[in-house]
Amino acid sequence: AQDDAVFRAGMAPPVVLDPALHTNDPETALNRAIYDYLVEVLPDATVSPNLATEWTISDDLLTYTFTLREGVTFHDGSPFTSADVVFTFQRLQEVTSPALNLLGEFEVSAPDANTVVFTLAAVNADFIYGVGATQALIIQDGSTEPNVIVEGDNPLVNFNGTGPFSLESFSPGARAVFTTNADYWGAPIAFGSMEHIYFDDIVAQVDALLSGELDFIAKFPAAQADRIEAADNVVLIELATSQHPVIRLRTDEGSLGEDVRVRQALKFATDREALNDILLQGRGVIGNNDPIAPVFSFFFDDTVDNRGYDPEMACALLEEAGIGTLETTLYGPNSFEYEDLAAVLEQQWESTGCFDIDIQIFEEGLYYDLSNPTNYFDVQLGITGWGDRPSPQILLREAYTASGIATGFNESRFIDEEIEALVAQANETTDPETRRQIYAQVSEIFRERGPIIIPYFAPLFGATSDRVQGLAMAPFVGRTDFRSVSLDG
Amino acid sequence: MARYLLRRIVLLLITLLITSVVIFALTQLLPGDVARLILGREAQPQALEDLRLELGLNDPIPMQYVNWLSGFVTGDWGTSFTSGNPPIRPLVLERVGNSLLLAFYALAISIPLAIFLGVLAGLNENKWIDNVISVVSLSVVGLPEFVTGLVLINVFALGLGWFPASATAPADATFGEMLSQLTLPAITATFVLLAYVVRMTRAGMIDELKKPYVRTVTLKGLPRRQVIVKHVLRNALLPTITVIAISFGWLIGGLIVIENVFSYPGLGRLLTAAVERKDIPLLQASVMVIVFFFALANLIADLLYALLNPRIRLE
Amino acid sequence: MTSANVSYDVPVQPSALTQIRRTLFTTLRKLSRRPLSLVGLVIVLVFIFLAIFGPNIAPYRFDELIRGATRQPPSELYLFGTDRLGRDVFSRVLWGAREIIALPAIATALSVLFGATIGLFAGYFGGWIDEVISRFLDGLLAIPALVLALVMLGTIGPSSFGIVVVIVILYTPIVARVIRSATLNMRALGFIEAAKLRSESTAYILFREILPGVLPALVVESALRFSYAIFLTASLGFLGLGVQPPSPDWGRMVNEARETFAQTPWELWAPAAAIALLVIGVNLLSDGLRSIFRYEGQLV
Amino acid sequence: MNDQPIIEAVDLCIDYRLNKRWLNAIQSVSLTINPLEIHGLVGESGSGKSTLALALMRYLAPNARIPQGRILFEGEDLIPKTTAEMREIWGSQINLVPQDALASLNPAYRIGEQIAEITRLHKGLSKPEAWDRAVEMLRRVRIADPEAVARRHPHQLSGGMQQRVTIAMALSTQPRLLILDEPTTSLDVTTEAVILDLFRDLIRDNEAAALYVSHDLGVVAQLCDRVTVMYGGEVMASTPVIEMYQRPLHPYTISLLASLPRPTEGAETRLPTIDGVAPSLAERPHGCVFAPRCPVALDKCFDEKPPLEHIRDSAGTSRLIKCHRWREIDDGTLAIATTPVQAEASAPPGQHYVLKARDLDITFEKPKLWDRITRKQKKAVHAVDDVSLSIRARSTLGLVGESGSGKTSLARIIVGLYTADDGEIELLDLPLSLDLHERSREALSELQMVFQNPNDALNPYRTVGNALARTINRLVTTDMSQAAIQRRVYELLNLVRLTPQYATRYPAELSGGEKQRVAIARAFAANPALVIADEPTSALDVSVQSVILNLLKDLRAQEGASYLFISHNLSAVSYLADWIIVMYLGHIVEEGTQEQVYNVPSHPYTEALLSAIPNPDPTVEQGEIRLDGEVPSARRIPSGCRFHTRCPRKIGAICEDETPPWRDAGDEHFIRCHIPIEELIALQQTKPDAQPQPVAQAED
Ligand SMILES: Nc1ncnc2c1ncn2[C@@H]1O[C@H](COP(=O)(O)OP(=O)(O)OP(=O)(O)O)[C@@H](O)[C@H]1O
Ligand SMILES: Nc1ncnc2c1ncn2[C@@H]1O[C@H](COP(=O)(O)OP(=O)(O)OP(=O)(O)O)[C@@H](O)[C@H]1O
Ligand SMILES: [Mg+2]
Ligand SMILES: [Mg+2]
Repeated sequence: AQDDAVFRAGMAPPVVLDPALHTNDPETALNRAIYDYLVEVLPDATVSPNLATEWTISDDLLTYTFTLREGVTFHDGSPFTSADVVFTFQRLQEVTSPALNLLGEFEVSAPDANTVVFTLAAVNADFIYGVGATQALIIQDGSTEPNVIVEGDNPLVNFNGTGPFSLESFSPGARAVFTTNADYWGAPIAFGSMEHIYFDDIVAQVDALLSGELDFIAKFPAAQADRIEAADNVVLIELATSQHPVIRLRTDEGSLGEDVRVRQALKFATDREALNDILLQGRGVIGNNDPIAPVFSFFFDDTVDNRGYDPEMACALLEEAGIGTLETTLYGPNSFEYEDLAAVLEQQWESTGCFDIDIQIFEEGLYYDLSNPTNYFDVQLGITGWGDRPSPQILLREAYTASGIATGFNESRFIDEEIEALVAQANETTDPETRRQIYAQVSEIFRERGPIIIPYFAPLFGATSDRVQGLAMAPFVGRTDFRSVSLDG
Repeated sequence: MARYLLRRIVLLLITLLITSVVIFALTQLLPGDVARLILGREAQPQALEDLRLELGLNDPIPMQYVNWLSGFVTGDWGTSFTSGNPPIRPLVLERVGNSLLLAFYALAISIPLAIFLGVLAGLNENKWIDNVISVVSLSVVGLPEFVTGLVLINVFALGLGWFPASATAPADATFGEMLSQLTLPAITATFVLLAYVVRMTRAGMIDELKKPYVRTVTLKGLPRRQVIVKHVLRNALLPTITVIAISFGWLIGGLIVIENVFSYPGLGRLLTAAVERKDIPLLQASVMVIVFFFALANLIADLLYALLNPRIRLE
Repeated sequence: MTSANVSYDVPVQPSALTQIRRTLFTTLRKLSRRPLSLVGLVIVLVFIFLAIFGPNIAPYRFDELIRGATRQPPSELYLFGTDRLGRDVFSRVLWGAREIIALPAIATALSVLFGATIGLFAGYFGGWIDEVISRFLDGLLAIPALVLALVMLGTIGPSSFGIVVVIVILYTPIVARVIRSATLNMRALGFIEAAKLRSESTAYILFREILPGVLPALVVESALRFSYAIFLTASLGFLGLGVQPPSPDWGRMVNEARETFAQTPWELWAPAAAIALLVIGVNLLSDGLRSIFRYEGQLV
Repeated sequence: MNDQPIIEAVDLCIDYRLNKRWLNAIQSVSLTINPLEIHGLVGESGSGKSTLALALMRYLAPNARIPQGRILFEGEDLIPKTTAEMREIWGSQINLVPQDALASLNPAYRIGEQIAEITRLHKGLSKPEAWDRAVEMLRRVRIADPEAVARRHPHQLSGGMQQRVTIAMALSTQPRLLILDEPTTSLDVTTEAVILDLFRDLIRDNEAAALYVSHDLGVVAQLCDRVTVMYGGEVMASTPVIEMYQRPLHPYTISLLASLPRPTEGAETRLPTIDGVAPSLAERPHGCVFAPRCPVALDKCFDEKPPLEHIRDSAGTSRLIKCHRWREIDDGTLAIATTPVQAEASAPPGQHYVLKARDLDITFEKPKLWDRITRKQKKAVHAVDDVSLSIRARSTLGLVGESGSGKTSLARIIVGLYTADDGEIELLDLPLSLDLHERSREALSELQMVFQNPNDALNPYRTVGNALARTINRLVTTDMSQAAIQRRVYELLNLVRLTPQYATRYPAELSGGEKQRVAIARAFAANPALVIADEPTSALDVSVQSVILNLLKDLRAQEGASYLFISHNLSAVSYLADWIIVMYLGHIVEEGTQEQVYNVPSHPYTEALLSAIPNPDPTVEQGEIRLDGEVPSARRIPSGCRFHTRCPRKIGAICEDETPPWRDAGDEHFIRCHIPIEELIALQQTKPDAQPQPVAQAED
C-alpha cells in the first residue's frame, strides 16, 4: 500500500451526519467510509456479503437470519457483535430513518453473538435492499449520538465504526480527512488516506480536478462533461441511471391537470429530442414519460408508441378543454441543468401559440423544503429532480400511488385505481416476467393520462484524475465504494 | 482622546446590540422549517418533531433571543444544527483565522499598489497617466468578482499552472502552500478594492496639493520629493486610511463570492451555508462576528484617523 | 427716486423649463471640456439609448431559441454568437440594457428618494432627531451588504421585488448619510436663515431651499450607488438569489455563462463587458460631475 | 550697502490659461524694491497683487506663464532659472509670509519642526541646533513660553500666534527679501495692530527688504515706505507713502482714499464712491483699465493705454504713474471731488423706541447627558450675558467688539434665529416672543436682517427677482396681485440702485457688492421698522464698502427704518451710528452716543479698540495702546471685570474679584469700570506707556 498517497474527492458539504438519517451523496460518502453495511447492494441491484457473511430467508419470506463476520473490530478496538446490529436497526426504527421505506415493519433480535434474526410483519420484496439501505450502517451498541462532534481534545470520538477509514479531522463545510483503518477486516486499502473536500460551486470542483487538486468528482452538468472529455489528465465516467427530471402537473381537484387533455397538451407541446440535444448535447436517453427508465432494460418497454412533438395537437387539446391559452408559472430548483430546462420549455410551449408561461426558480434547499410557502410539492406545475432508484417499483410506489401523498412524494397527487392495483400486484411478486408485464401496462396508462413529462433520463457524470484505478462509480454516487481504489504514481 | 475612545467603544457596543436584534429578527423570518432542512426531504414527521423539540425551536421567540444572547456574551455560542452539530465557537474562530489570513494577504497586495497608483494619478491630475490609471482601475472593478476569479483561474491555474485553482486550505499546508493557494483569491479581492483605494488616494492627493501649506513648504525651498513624501502624503493618506480600514471589514465578511469561487473556507462561506440551512445559532454567531469585525474596522479607522490627525488627537 | 408706475415685462423667474435647459446646457458644456467625462457621458447615453430602443434593434427576442444554432461563435449572423441554448447573445445584451435600468436603477432611485428625505430631515433638525436617526442608520450600515442581502433574500425569496427591497435597505442609509452631512453644512447659510425669517414652512426650506443645493452631491452619489447596484445584482445572481430566467439581466447572463465558459466564452464576455463598460461610463461621468460641482460650486 | 535694488520687476507680464485661452493677468508691470525698504502693494481684490508678489519669487500657478519681462533679484534674472535652482533661493534669500496662517502651516507637524526644517535645509544645522533656533525665533516674535509652543501643532494656537509663527519661519534664515501677502487680513483689529508693530520692528531689525501686500490703505500707510497701487493687473501709481496720502496724483488713488470712512467724520455725510466693479481677466478694457470707472476719463482714456511713466512731480518727488491726466491733477487744474458730501436730509431720530430688549442671555453647549455620565466638567459657552439695549425710531445703534464678543449672537437673538434662554424683547411697544416660531408674520416683517456673508445670503438656484418676490409674498400681508409683486420687485431693485434687468440674474452672475445690495433690498421688502446688519461690509472691498454704507444711509432716510449695525470696524460704525454699544465677552462695557464713545472718557477696552485702527494718514500717529493676547474663551470667562486679563489700566485685585459698576459719564453715557470717571478722564488725556509684552498662550 502507498501509505502516503492521498485520495481526494470533491463534493458538496454534508449537512446531516447521523448515519441513520443522512440522505445525500457527501453525507453517505462520509458515513460509508467510517461504517460498514451488513450487506452491500451493488449497482446492478445484486446483494453481496459484507459484515454479514451469509443469510437465509424463511420460506414464508418473513424471517431473515444473518450470520456475522468474526474478528471485526470498531476503530476504538472493541469487537463487533450482534448487539451492535440489533442496536443499529432498532435505532433506525426509533429515529424513523428513511431506510424504513424499504425495510417496512420488522423486529430484530440476536440469538447469539454472531447471528441476527429479522422478523417481518408482512412480505416485503425490498427488505434485503433495506438491510443494505443507505442509512443502515452499523454503529456501535449504545452510540446514542453517532457522528456528533463534541467539545474538547478529542472531538471525533463519536465517529466510531468498523469501516475501512477512520475520521481524523473534520471541518464542517470545508473538508474531512480520513486515515485507512489498518485493522480493517477486508482487503487492505491501497492508499494511505482520503480527503473529502467540500465545494459550494460545481464549476470550482471541475476546475480543481482539472488543475490536479482532486482525484474524483461527480454529478456535474453535461456542459462540464465536455470540458472533462477534452482534457487529457482526467477520465470521464458516464453512467446511465434512472435519474431524471420530472415536469409534473397537479391532478387533484381544481388543479390544472385535473383535465386529462391539459396533461396531454403539455406532452404534445414538448419536444423531448430537442431538449436532450440542447441541454445534454444528446447524451441523455428518451424514455416513455413514465418512471421506468431504459436502464431497467428488462422492464423498459421500447415498443410503447410515445406521443411525439405535435404543437397543433397541443393547442387543439387546450381548445377542446376550453382553455384556449394556458397561462401559468413553471417552478423549478436551481440544480443541475433545470434552470435551462425551464427556459427551453417555456420557449417550446410558447412557440405553439397557446401557452403563456412564467418561470420561477428557487434555491434547491428552499424549493424542496415543505415548510416554504412555495415548494416543489405544492406548486401547480413544477420541475423535480428524481435521483436514481435501484428499481422502478420504488419510484412507482413512492411517487405515483396514494400513499405517496402523505410522505410528500406524490407531488402530482396522481391517484389512479389501475395504477394502485398494478403497483400492489408488483409488490408481491418476485417473478421478473410478471413484473415486466405489469410495468408494460403501467407505461400504457402513463401514456394515456400520466401527469408527468420525463424529457430524458440524464446520464450521471463522474470524473477521476488519470492516476485513479479501480473506481466503480455507483448510481447513487455517495455509495461509491472507494475500498478498491488504487492510485498510480 | 481617552474620552473619544470610550465614547466610540460604547457606540460600538450599542451598534452591535442593535444589529444582534435585527439579525435575530431576520432569522426568525427565514422561511423553511429548520428540522426539515436538517433532516431532508425524506424525513419522517416524528423525527422532525423530535428535532424541533430538541433544538428549542418551539420556545417563544423573545426567550430564544435572550437565551442566545446571554449564551453568546458568556462565550457559549451553542452548537450548530447541522454537520455533526459542532460547537460553534471553535468553528467560527477557525474561519475567522482563515478570513483574516486572506484579508491580510489581499491588503498586502492591494494597498501598496493602490497607493502608488493613486499618488501617481494625483500628481498628474488629468494628464494621460491619470486617465489611464483611472480607466484601468475602473475596468477591473467593473467586472464582478466571479468573472475576474474565473478568468484568473482559467489563465493562471488551468492555463499556466502557476497556482492551484482552489484554495481549500488543508490544515497541514505549509505557509508557502497557503500563500500559493491564496494568491488568486487575494488578487481577485485586490481588483475589487483597487479602484476604490486608488480614487481615494488620488482625491486626497489632489485636495492636499491645492492647500496653501504646500506652497509654503515649496517656498521654503524643500526638494519636491520631500514636499510630496514628508508633507503632502502624510495628510493626503488620512482619508485613504479610513477607506483601507473599512475595506478590511469588508474583506472579513464580504468575500462571500470570492470564497465560493475558490472554495476557501472563510467566514463568508460559513455564513452562506448557515443561511441556506437555516442554522440559526451558526448564522447569528457568524453574522455577529462579521459585524463585530466590520464595526471594529470602522472603529480602528476612526482611531487611526484621530491618531494621525493632530486636530482630533489633541482635542 | 421711486418708479412704482414703471412696469417691465421681464419675468421675475424664468420658467422651470428654461432653468432646466440652462442647467443641462451648462453642465454639458463643462463636461465636454473633459475628455474622460465626455467618454463617460457618451457611454451612458449609448446605454440609455439601448435601454429605450435596444429591443427594437435586436434581431431576436431575448428568449428566442434559434433552432439548430446552439453555441455558435460570433459571426456576421450572430454578432456576439449564440448561447448554450441557442439564443442570440447580442440580442440578449440589447434587451438586458432595459433590464439593468429596470432593476438597479429603480432600486437606486428609491434609495435616493428615501435616503435624501431622511438625510435632509436629520441634517436640518440636528439634535436628538439626528442622533436617533444616525444611530439607527449606523446599525444598518454595520451589516455588510452581501450578508444582509443573503439573509433578506433568504427571507423574502429571490425575486425582482426582493432585490429592489434589499438594495433600498442597503443604500438608503448610505445616501442618507451623504445628504445629511451636506445638509448639515447648509443649514446655517444665510439664505436658509432668511427663509426662516420670512416664516417659510419646514417642508419649503427642505425641498425648495436646501434640496437644490445638495443635488450635486446627490447626483454623484446616485451614480456611484447605481454602479454598485449593478454589481450587487450580479453577485446575488451568482449566489442563486438573483432574477428569474430567462431574463437577459447581464449579471444573470454572466453567471449562467460561467458553466459553459470553456465552450462558449463569448456568452460570458459580452454581458461582462457590458457591465464593465456601463460601470466605467457611470463612474467617469460621475467623476466629471463631481469635479464640476466641486470646483465650480454650482451649476448656474 | 550698495544702491542696487533688492528686487526689480521690469515690464513683467503674466498670463493665466483659462478655458484654453491665455488671459493677461499682469500687464507690463515694473516695480523696484530697494534694500531696507518696506514696499506696500495695494489694490482691490482681483487686481493681481498676489500674482505679482509670488511672481517676484518666480513662483507661478501651474496654469500661468511669463510671456515677457524680467525679474532681477540682486541683479540676477530669475526667469531663466529652473525650479531646482530657485529652491536654493526660496527659503533662504526670499521668504514668504502667507495670508492664511493656519492653512499655510502643515497641520500634521509641530510648530518647531516646521521652523527647524528650513534652517536644517538652508543653514545646514543639525536637528537639535535647528530646534533650538526655532525656539529662539519664536521668542523673537514675542511668544511666551516658546519651548512649549514649539511642541504644539498649528491648530492649537490662536490666529495671532499662528501669524507670528509664519513670520518666525520666514525670518529664521535671515532672508534678503520678505514677501508678505495680506498677513493680517483675517485678524481682529486689535490683533492686527500688535502684529503690525511686530513686523515693523522685525523687518527693520533684520535689515531685510519687504513687499507688503494689502487691500487696506490704512495698514499700508502706517507700515510702508513706498506704495504701489495696482488696478486690473496694472500698476497705476507708485509713490512714497506720505506723498500718496498727501498728494495723490492718480484718479484711482484719489478715489480710493476718499472712500474710506474716517472716525472723525460726522454722521450726516455721504462717502465719495467709485462706481462700477473691477473688471475680470476676460473683460479688461483695452484702453486705460480704470477708464470705465474713472470720474475724469476722457475719450482718449478709453482708446489708448497710458504708459507707465517715471516722473518727478511738481514737488520734486519721484513717482511711477500711469495716467493720461496726471499733469492736470498735479498742477491743480483738475480736481476730483474727495470731500464727503452732505447726505440727503433725514428726519432726526424719534423719541420712541422701535425695540427694547432687557436682560438677554444665551448659553451654548450646555453639558449634555453624556457629559454628566462621564462627569466631565464641561463649561458652557456663555455668549450673551445680561444684555439690555434699546433702539429709537429712525436711528442707528452701532455694536462693536472683537471677534467672539457675542455681537452676532445678540443680533440673532433679536431676530429670533437663536432663542434666548432668558430676557424680554419689545418691538414697537408690543412684547415679542423670543421663539421665532411664535412670532407673528407682522412682527417678522418689521424685523429683518442683512447677513455678513453676501455669498451665501442668496440661494444660488433662484433669480434675484424670485428671491425678492418670494419675500414680498410671505411678508406683505395684504393680498398682492402678481403684477403688483412684480412692480414691487422693480421698486426694490431701484431702491438699491440696480436696474430691472437684475431681476432675472442668478447670484453667481453678481459681484459681492451687488449680492449685498440684493440682500439689503430683500430686508427692506416689507418696510421693516428695524433692520439688523451684521458686518454687512466686512467681506467686501474698500471701494464697495463705501457704496454699501452710503446705500444704508440713504435707505434710512428714505424708508425711515432703524438699524442695529454691527461691525468690528469702528470707522464704519461711526459713519452710520447715532448710538454705540461696545461688547466684550458677552457683556456690554460701554454705551453712549457716537461722540461720547469716541471721545474721552471711554472704557479702557473702547480706548484700545480705537487705538488699534490703522489710520490711512501716515502722518497721524497711531494710538499706542495694544491689547495683549486674544479674547479669552467664552467658556472660561474671567472673574470680576471680564476685561481684567488684558486691561492696560487694571488697578488691582478689585478688578479680578468684583464685577465693575456702571458709571455714568453724563448724558446717558455709561461705562462699566472700577475706575471712577474723573480718574479715567485724567488717565486718558495722558498717554500710557504700553510695553510690548509676550503674548500669553491661547487657551485650548
Ligand atoms: N491660477 C489662476 N488661474 C486663473 N486665474 C487666476 C489664477 N490665480 C488668479 N487668477 C485671477 O487673476 C486675477 C488676479 O488674482 P490675484 O490673486 O493675483 O489678485 P489679488 O489682487 O491678490 O486679489 P485678492 O485681494 O482677492 O487676493 C484675478 O482675477 C484672479 O481671478
Ligand atoms: N451656535 C453656537 N454654538 C456654540 N457656540 C457659539 C454659537 N454661536 C456662537 N458661539 C460662541 O459664542 C461666542 C460669541 O460668538 P459670536 O458669534 O456672537 O461673536 P461675534 O462677536 O459675532 O464674533 P465675530 O466677530 O467673530 O463674528 C463665541 O465664543 C462663539 O464661539
Ligand atoms: Mg491675493
Ligand atoms: Mg459675528
